[in-house]
Amino acid sequence: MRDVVQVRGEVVANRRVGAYHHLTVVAPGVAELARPGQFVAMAVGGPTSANLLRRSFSLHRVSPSGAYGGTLDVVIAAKGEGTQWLTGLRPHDEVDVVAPLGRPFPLPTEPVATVLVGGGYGSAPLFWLAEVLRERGCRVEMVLGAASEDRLFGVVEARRSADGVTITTDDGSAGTKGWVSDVLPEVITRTGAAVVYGCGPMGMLRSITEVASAHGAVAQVAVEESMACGVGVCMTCVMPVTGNDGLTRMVRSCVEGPVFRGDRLRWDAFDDGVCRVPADTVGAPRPGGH
Amino acid sequence: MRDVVQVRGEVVANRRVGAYHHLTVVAPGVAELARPGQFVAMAVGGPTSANLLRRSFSLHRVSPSGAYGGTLDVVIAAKGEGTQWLTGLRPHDEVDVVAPLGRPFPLPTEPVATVLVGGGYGSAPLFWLAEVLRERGCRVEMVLGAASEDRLFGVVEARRSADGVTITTDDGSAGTKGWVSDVLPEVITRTGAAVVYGCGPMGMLRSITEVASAHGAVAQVAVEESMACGVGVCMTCVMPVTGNDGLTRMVRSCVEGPVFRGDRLRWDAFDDGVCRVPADTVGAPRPGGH
Amino acid sequence: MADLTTRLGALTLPNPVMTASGCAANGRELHRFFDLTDLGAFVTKTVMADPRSGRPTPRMAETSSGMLNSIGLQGPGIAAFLDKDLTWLHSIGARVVVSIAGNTAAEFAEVARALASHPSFACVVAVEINISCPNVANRGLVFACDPMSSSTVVGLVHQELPPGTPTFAKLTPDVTDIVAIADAALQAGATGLTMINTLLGIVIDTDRLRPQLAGITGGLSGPAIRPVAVRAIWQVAGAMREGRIDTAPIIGVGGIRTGLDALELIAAGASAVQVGTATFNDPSAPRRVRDELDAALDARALTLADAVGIAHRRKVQL
Amino acid sequence: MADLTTRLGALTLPNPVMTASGCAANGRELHRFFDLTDLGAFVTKTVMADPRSGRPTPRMAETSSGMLNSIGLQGPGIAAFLDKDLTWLHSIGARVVVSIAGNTAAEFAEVARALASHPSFACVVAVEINISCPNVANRGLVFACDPMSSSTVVGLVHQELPPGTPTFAKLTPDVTDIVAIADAALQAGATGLTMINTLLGIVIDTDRLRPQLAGITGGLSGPAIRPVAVRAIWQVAGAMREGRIDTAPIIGVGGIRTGLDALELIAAGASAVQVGTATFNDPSAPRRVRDELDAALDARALTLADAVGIAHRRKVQL
Ligand SMILES: Cc1cc2nc3c(=O)[nH]c(=O)nc-3n(C[C@H](O)[C@H](O)[C@H](O)COP(=O)(O)OP(=O)(O)OC[C@H]3O[C@@H](n4cnc5c(N)ncnc54)[C@H](O)[C@@H]3O)c2cc1C
Ligand SMILES: Cc1cc2nc3c(=O)[nH]c(=O)nc-3n(C[C@H](O)[C@H](O)[C@H](O)COP(=O)(O)OP(=O)(O)OC[C@H]3O[C@@H](n4cnc5c(N)ncnc54)[C@H](O)[C@@H]3O)c2cc1C
Ligand SMILES: Cc1cc2nc3c(=O)[nH]c(=O)nc-3n(C[C@H](O)[C@H](O)[C@H](O)COP(=O)(O)O)c2cc1C
Ligand SMILES: Cc1cc2nc3c(=O)[nH]c(=O)nc-3n(C[C@H](O)[C@H](O)[C@H](O)COP(=O)(O)O)c2cc1C
Ligand code: FES
Ligand code: FES
Repeated sequence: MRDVVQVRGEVVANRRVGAYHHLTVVAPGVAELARPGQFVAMAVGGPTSANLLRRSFSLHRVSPSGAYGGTLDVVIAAKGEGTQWLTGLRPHDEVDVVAPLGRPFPLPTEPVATVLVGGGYGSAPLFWLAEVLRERGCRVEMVLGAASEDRLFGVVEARRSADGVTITTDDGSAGTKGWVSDVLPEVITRTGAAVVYGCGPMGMLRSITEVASAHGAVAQVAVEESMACGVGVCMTCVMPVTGNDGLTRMVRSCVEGPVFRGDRLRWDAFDDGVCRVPADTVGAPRPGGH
Repeated sequence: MRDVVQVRGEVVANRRVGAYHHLTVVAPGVAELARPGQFVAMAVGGPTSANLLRRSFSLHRVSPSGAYGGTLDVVIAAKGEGTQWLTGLRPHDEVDVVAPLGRPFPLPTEPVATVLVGGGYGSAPLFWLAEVLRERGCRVEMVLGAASEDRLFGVVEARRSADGVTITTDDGSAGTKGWVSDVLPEVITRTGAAVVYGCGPMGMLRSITEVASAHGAVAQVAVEESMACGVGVCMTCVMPVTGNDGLTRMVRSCVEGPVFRGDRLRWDAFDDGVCRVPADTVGAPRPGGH
Repeated sequence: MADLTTRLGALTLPNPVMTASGCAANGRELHRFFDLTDLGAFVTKTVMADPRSGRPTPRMAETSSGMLNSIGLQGPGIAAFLDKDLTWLHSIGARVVVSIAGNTAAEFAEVARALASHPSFACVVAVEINISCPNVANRGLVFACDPMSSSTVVGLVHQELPPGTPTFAKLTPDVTDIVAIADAALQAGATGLTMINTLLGIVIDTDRLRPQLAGITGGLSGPAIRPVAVRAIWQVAGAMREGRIDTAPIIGVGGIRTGLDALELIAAGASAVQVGTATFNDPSAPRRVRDELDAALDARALTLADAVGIAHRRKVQL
Repeated sequence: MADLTTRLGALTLPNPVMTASGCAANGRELHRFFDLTDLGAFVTKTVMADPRSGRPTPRMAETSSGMLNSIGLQGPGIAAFLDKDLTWLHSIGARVVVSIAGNTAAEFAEVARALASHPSFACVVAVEINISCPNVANRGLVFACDPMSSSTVVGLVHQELPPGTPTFAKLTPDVTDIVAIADAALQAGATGLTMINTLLGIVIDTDRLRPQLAGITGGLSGPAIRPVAVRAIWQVAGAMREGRIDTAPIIGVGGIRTGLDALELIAAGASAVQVGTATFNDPSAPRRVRDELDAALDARALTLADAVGIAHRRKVQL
């Protein structure tokens, strides 16, 4: 059975939401296969484009059939050429999508308490995750953080999807002034959460992992590394991850991720925008070597 | 005084006309400077485009100020990536234009009879030329030819702009079956034309020139050669033209043309899609090479 | 349906379209998008003797109509490759071209030896010798930048393979005279040539004002480089036609995105083609290119064999 | 307004942005779009001793994010150039870099001699020696593909110019080792280097199935090749920093379309930059690039001098 589709999607809606754009695309076949934490890779620039590489976005929501056939939703921050092109799309414009990609958030087998932490547009996949968790009887608390109020995504939706919501902003323009890691210990303690799900910048994922570990919870984090293909064939998106056998390997975050157990990621390798190959990685360069 | 402008134009209308698209673009400042026979160079593909080179089109018409400010009109045959992009534009889309470029059709100082011959979209600049000529008291006959009826442009407009119109198509789907050169001798003879203006494929321009010369008329033809810049800086658009001094030089058709006196073009150099450098050209390669 | 059959020396393939090494992993991922047996052959990611972690990240930078990569030949090593990847490719019935490399000429031979002795060698239709990689013994100079090193590697690999195994030496375009390297590889016994590997490039991150790739330099690929690939193929095929070097089949690679792009490389002299970076844009690209090439040949009433090198015969005499 | 002043050896220019030879004709055409004196310098189309018709057409092919050209150094010859073009450039007050070439080393010298003795030589701030052109005496091999030919030409030109005239040898990237060529040019007395000229390429017309350019091969330029230009500059600037070759100013060229593109080449080691093919897309590109570079430096609180080679200092130590 096919677990991924490639379709020429049609834009249904493109709405501005704070600092982001919320894009809805008709993409038949995706919803049936997708689970929260997976992502979509979209081609950008149209037929004359100089930008060859697809752009990846967390699936915010999917719906198997609506007025227009199956749709998917993504939340996009306009940054470089590709995201500017995508956020400039109008209804009826076409966009080629490949989805769903990557491994979804693993779901607990027991109805445990959970905390879902999103940084900026990183909250996009969490509302759908929250619904799925609550269907399984899990308690869901959400913590949404961002630099400023306009960079928070989904505060209203959070109140609907979660049993409790905590907001932080770096500048204090909404919620508690500070970082998600400042409030997270209290939320975990209060709810007795067994799993903390995180999506957002790498630095945030690292501190979520640290806080979760310190409080006896498991962190499941969705990472973001530059991806050339999104489907596992190029090896650009790798990061050092420790496997069940205790060995570290450079694994592809597009197919073995984007969701990893936080304590399996070799956070020590990430620094200043670079991720080094830890010396104990399988096949790491030897002195004098490659 | 500036004789050319570069402006970010806005599409006002894009209508299908037979096999072509008739595009109207708001481009302030162009109309005031432009004369029939000149052309516009348009950038294609938008900000992420892999197509760097501008596409050139004869100015079909300009209007100094309308409901939208000054506009220009062009008639485009969708062919490759650039023209497909242009003909896919919608109202309010932007397109960067540089215009007017090149030398216009020279106008007779006396009110002589003229014949205007257009092949395919080559008729686009001729209606405006016809108006200007009639303002000067010149008699204007038009001959429009194309492969088939849908590839004729402006038959209705021709009847308005000219004192007489003859149509030819290769397949006989409209007018006389045959080529413009088949009917041209009769038209020149009947009207006593002193000047024949031509715009269309190179083969047609060559036969117009031959027929005109044979009937004692001067041919003024607007050529089409691949242009990388359109403004005279790249030297890609050259062709061998004999100057007043009788010497042949490789001259730029974008600045010294696109209109040339037909008998000045070295037709002997054109063959099978290539234009050779005649051996007597100034600076031609000597045996042993340059 | 045009006749797409192609001959590469003694090897006949049902069609000329392949994946490019390193742009299709070892098959499983693309098999989700199309059946790999639809291709003329599947080319594996270059494999070396031992497992390799590859380089730090960032490993990629997008460029105008292309990209830079600095993967650093990450891979599982030949033993794991044979048992897991090649065995799987064999099981689905793919025709496989195995790309091999080494830090030294001896390592190339070691990899070839292991390959030839594995049961799944049965599915291997050819070996691609990726000499566009650094030679540790020669100050890291790329093997394919030097005719001597190129011929040493090709010679040693040949000794390890069953006689008659088709081999293709993969050349880098970053040389003053690619015909000289092609000549050296063919003299040393290569069945044919694969051209081209990536061009060496650098992108500067203009925010951090330092190289965007952790490894500083990377390989430039994609449509941006297609004219360089066509030129390299043209020059080498031209030298063959003029009898300056031995005649041998060429596999063209570099910037193919559409069937017409493939036709460019074929008309310049390639008997088969590989689709690399375009696969990142469209995971179905290799199969789509095959279908588009088929249609393009049909429209021109040509077979694949007619089209190989046709541009040399049709070139304008000035 | 960032301080855009740049120093190229003894030469100081108010800003680092120039046109690229052959992409701006000899000035009159672009002067319709912006004032040429706004640029750091205006670089003329390469001029040779005699008038040249250049090659047959088609002379161009568009490529993905670039183009091929085969103009064949069309030009009026040095005498007409001096009397008409250089004199006009002088009259408008432009700072001019004159690009010269020859079919033989002696022709280079002849052109330099004529140039130096003309009254308008006063407006010439530097001479660019375009050694990326074919050497008739050496089987048409491009001068800059061979260290010996490169140094001969540079040496001969220097003898003809007043002492202290800044000269820049323009290098081709189509070589195995560009540092070796740079070294030869500098040893022979060049003040600095211009990098890079176009890459050799071919496009096949897939309708006619023959090379699209009448001259078969052409030079590949535009954003497509920027990573190759940045790499060439990085390698040569790196060799200078490591003391492997003499330190000298570099003028960067290749694929610049925006101010950030210019900043890439500057950060890699270029003290000035030239805008070529982008001018065909936007006739105001050279001046726009200057303004965008200005803004980009301002945003980073850097002067131009700070930015030159900054990526070497900031590169990550792995
Ligand atoms: C699994 C995953 C999920 C993501 N989800 C979202 C989301 O929901 N909303 C959102 O706004 N963004 C998301 N991103 C980030 C988004 O992919 C990048 O912002 C985007 O690719 C940048 O493209 P650009 O053309 O604007 O930037 P440019 O800088 O021009 O991109 C240049 C190249 O780098 C790649 N690149 C640059 N930044 C990133 C990045 N952060 N991650 C991956 N590739 C990158 C691009 O894909 C492109 O190939 C996600 C990334 C990943 C890997
Ligand atoms: C002075 C002049 C006036 C023209 N007027 C018209 C007009 O009124 N209507 C119209 O439909 N077409 C006109 N053309 C032709 C038009 O410019 C080309 O059809 C168009 O450039 C093709 O672009 P493309 O992207 O569709 O084709 P592609 O084949 O993809 O173009 C590739 C490259 O070749 C160049 N090129 C290809 N064909 C031509 C050509 N015939 N002339 C110049 N450059 C070419 C393109 O500009 C581009 O750089 C005119 C050309 C010139 C020189
Ligand atoms: C991400 C990536 C990884 C590559 N890895 C290899 C490799 O392992 N071995 C090899 O011979 N070529 C490798 N290449 C080069 C390609 O096989 C191909 O020669 C080159 O990319 C040009 O083709 P393209 O423009 O179609 O990509 C790689 C290219 C890319 C983009
Ligand atoms: C049409 C054209 C003509 C050129 N003519 C010359 C020339 O006469 N002399 C020269 O040194 N370089 C010439 N070049 C090369 C450019 O100066 C420049 O080195 C190259 O195009 C790379 O820069 P770009 O990518 O900005 O165009 C020419 C380039 C083009 C596109
Ligand atoms: S993005 Fe290509 S392997 Fe992950
Ligand atoms: S098109 Fe560039 S000089 Fe004419």
